[in-house]
Amino acid sequence: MPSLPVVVPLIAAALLLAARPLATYRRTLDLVAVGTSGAVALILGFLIFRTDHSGSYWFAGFHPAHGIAVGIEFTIGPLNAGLACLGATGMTAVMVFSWRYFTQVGTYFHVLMLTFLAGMTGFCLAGDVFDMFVWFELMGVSAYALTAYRPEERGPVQGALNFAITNSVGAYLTLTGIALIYGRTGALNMAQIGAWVDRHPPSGLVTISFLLIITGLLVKSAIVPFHFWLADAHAVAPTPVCVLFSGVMVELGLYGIARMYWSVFGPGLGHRAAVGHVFLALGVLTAVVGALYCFRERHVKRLLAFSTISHAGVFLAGFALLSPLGLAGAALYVAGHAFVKGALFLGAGIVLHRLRSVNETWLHGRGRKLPVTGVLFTAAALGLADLPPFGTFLGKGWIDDAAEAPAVTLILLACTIVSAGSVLRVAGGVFYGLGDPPREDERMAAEANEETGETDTARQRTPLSMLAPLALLTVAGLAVGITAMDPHASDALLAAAAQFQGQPAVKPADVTVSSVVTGVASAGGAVAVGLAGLYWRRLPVLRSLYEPGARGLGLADRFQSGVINDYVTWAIAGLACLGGVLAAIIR
Amino acid sequence: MVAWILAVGLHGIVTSRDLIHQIICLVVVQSSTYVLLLGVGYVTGGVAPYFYDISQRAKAVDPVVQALTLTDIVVEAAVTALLLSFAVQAHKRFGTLDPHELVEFRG
Amino acid sequence: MSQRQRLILFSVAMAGLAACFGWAASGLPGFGNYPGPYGPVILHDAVAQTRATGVVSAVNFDYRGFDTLGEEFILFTAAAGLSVVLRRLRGEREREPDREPETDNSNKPGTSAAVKVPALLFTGPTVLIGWWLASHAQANPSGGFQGGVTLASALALVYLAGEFIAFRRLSPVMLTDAVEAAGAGGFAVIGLIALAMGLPYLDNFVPLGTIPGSVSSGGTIPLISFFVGLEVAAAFTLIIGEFLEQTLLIRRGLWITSRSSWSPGSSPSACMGS
Amino acid sequence: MTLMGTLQAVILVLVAAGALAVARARDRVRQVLLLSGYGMLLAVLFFTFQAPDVTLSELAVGSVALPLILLLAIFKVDKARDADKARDADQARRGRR
Repeated sequence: MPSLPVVVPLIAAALLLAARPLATYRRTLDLVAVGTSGAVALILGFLIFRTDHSGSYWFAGFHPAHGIAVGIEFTIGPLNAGLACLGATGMTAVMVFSWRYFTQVGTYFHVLMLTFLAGMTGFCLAGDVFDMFVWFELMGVSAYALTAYRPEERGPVQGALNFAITNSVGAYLTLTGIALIYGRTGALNMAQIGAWVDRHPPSGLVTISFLLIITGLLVKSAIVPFHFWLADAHAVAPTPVCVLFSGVMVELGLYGIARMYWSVFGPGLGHRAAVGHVFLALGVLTAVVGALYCFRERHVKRLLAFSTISHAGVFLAGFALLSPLGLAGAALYVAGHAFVKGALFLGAGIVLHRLRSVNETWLHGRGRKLPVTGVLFTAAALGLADLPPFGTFLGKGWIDDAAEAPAVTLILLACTIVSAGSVLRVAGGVFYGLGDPPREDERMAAEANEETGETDTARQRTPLSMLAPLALLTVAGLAVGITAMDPHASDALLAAAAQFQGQPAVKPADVTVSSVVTGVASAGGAVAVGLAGLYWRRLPVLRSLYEPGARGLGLADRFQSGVINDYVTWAIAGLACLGGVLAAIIR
Repeated sequence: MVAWILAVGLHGIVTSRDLIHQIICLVVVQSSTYVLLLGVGYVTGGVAPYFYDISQRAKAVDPVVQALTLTDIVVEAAVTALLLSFAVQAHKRFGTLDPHELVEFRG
Repeated sequence: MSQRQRLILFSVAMAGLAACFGWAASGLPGFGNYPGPYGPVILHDAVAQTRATGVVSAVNFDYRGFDTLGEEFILFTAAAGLSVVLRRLRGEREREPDREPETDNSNKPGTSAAVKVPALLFTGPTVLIGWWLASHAQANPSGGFQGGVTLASALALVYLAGEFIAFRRLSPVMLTDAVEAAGAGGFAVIGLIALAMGLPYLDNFVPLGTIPGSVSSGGTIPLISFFVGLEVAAAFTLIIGEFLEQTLLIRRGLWITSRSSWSPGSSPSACMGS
Repeated sequence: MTLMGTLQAVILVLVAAGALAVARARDRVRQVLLLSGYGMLLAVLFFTFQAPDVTLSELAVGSVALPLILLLAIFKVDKARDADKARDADQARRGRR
């Protein structure tokens, strides 16, 4: 049973490829893909509730011999099964969305999506470091190919190259770390390595293995300075795919880091608060950088991608607090974020489908003919700004409670305000024509023309199969928050987080007044920032401080240069710094 | 030794002005993992783990790392082939293989 | 960043990383002192548990068969992705109006007999070796993967000996896709059969045989190895075929547009000399 | 040091030199040929590591299949460039007329 979430999509992918001659029966393919991902989501949903005791599953029936794991283990807990389920649910919505999104599509899109799904679930459930690496690579290879799905344009090719090379370097460093730790412990099973590490004093080997293993995950989860590839890839991947990239894949990287820390390396690093502080600092830095880039971006998909980077920082900060409350908050935030961010990308996809552009400036006011999409997009943007009762507000509230540091709370609040404010600026400008109409210069018109879109002709009507997933995801974002406010649900989540960390459950989490206030303040601030972004020309103070696309551009561009060489250099530099800091702490 | 191969490969990726060259350097980077894996599983004086014509009690090297390396080699072949197809496309779209000139996106 | 800045930053960082490596390596046992316990346990149990004398194959296809499943699908996905990226290109090229329609193959420079004859002679043995490798996983240092790659190179030899047309006739895209899907899917289905029998996924449900290392021993190991061989051979044929086709299309295009600039020395067959 | 140990040390040094040679070669075709040789060196190293399985794979992939694919890609790219040049020259000639 636990093997099915991985195997079923794989077999479906093989079947679809074998059935390529039948590719004319487009609906059959769609049905198979939707059915498969839906079934996977159901199985995973079942697993979440079934295995709250011991979730070990040994492949090929090789149970540990002489106390040593000889086979491959799947460890199914509520958190990782839940994350995988989130991925499968997102996949289902996306497959329904793409039903009418692509005018012309072979079986390859479905095949790649299904292998991507199998990679995600396998990565989530694996209890063996090398197995985790294998599914991580499958997820990666599918993702590279999906990014380059429209190779007749320049952007996708460049985005896929940057994505693939940066991530491959990270993945090989991960493998190096696995080899190092295997060379000493002679084990690949996570629990077993963890037990070994627990018995021995912290050492350089353990520290550096940990660092190298999480390198690939840091790259995948776009933590500064490993993040550069993300915006390039997310801006160009087909919009339905972006939903999964932003909503799930980035979070999977973070999950991997948390898993490595809690199941394997935590004791070896001494469970020291200082280690947590390093990651907290990284998370806060990522949140700030993502928010700033988000604010100055005009390409809607890229803007959403930078907002994902900012949120990834917040999630990392939640994990880095090393407490069940912080982790539970991050998990809840991840779920809430995945739904609203997915909805935002689908909204952008509808805009691209109907208006054939994702340039915010060009689109100004042109989205008025998409009222339903506009309302849903705006609602999701407010969800991104932590407006109660979206799931995001409570997750963020728990992280704030766990942080117990006003400075962290304030910085993260500011980041959310700025990034969500930018999204609201898009919503207001595109769908309601708020703000001053932009000056249409030649360059912009040329850029708008370059956006050939993923679909052939602009349609007169948005198909229901595209609106329904958008609506469903937005509602799901609300439902997550409302469910989590129920004391039973929040206690269960907190217990799951404590179980994941191997810690005793602590005081139950509540909906505190401060979290509601923070959420409302955050949404209010975001609206203010959005309006300021729209009306900045009328505000002389702002005008002198902020000219979008003019000031600070050179410096920002120099970092986000689009050159692979730079990205890899930054990643190595970040790795060396992180290694130095960890060495200083452990010694 | 492993660090040397890794460093040489990474240096190639960082300084290269040619995508295909970068991809080959990525292959070099990955080859460092094979050497490391097989190196950590080696047992001095051990034989290859095949017991067709030798006693099963003979001292043998670790079979697990060999299986892992095999998997690793397949991953390498797959990723390299995919990357090359991107490079071919990039050449078609941009007319160059210099990563500095593939700049659809900046900032 | 300028090249110089990048180099400086990289050098400093790499020095730091190398120091980290050194720190980590100091914790490893010395070279040749693998501490176990994973390997020794497998070495101890493998022959008794799987009746396979090739322990690496036993690990690959049985103990850690699930890894191999993932690995096969990585190859599968890469081949599918490659088709997406390169076939688009091909379709486009075929639609390009300024190109003359595909004409007679006599335009194409043939391969010289000096290459043709040995290549043809080698094809048969290569197929044999590939087949042998793929079917003896349980006993010898071999297995589906090596066998598959060897089979794919046999097809490349066919290309060398004859022409691309023969290569394509032997490996039409639809068939390659189907074989690839059958290989990868077959592997996954074998695991599923075990599941249907109430065993854990990928459990070795076929009778193991009595003589360790013989062709009929090892239970599912030779079976899985066979499917892996199928998948790998098809995937590599597909990958090589796609790139060959790219090269040939360009070659033909070039041949038509400017006959004078053609240089026979750089034909793809030259690459086989390596 | 045993005979095996000496052999391994020698080949390790060769592999290190090979990696450097591959990464530093600037001409694409030469680099691929070097990569093929590097693959063979690695295969020999793996053989001394008592890993015949991996040796076979590395020979098949590292020194035959990958270089083959790489060369095909390089020819494709170079030919495309030549074709463009030829077309440009052609157009220039026509333009003059």
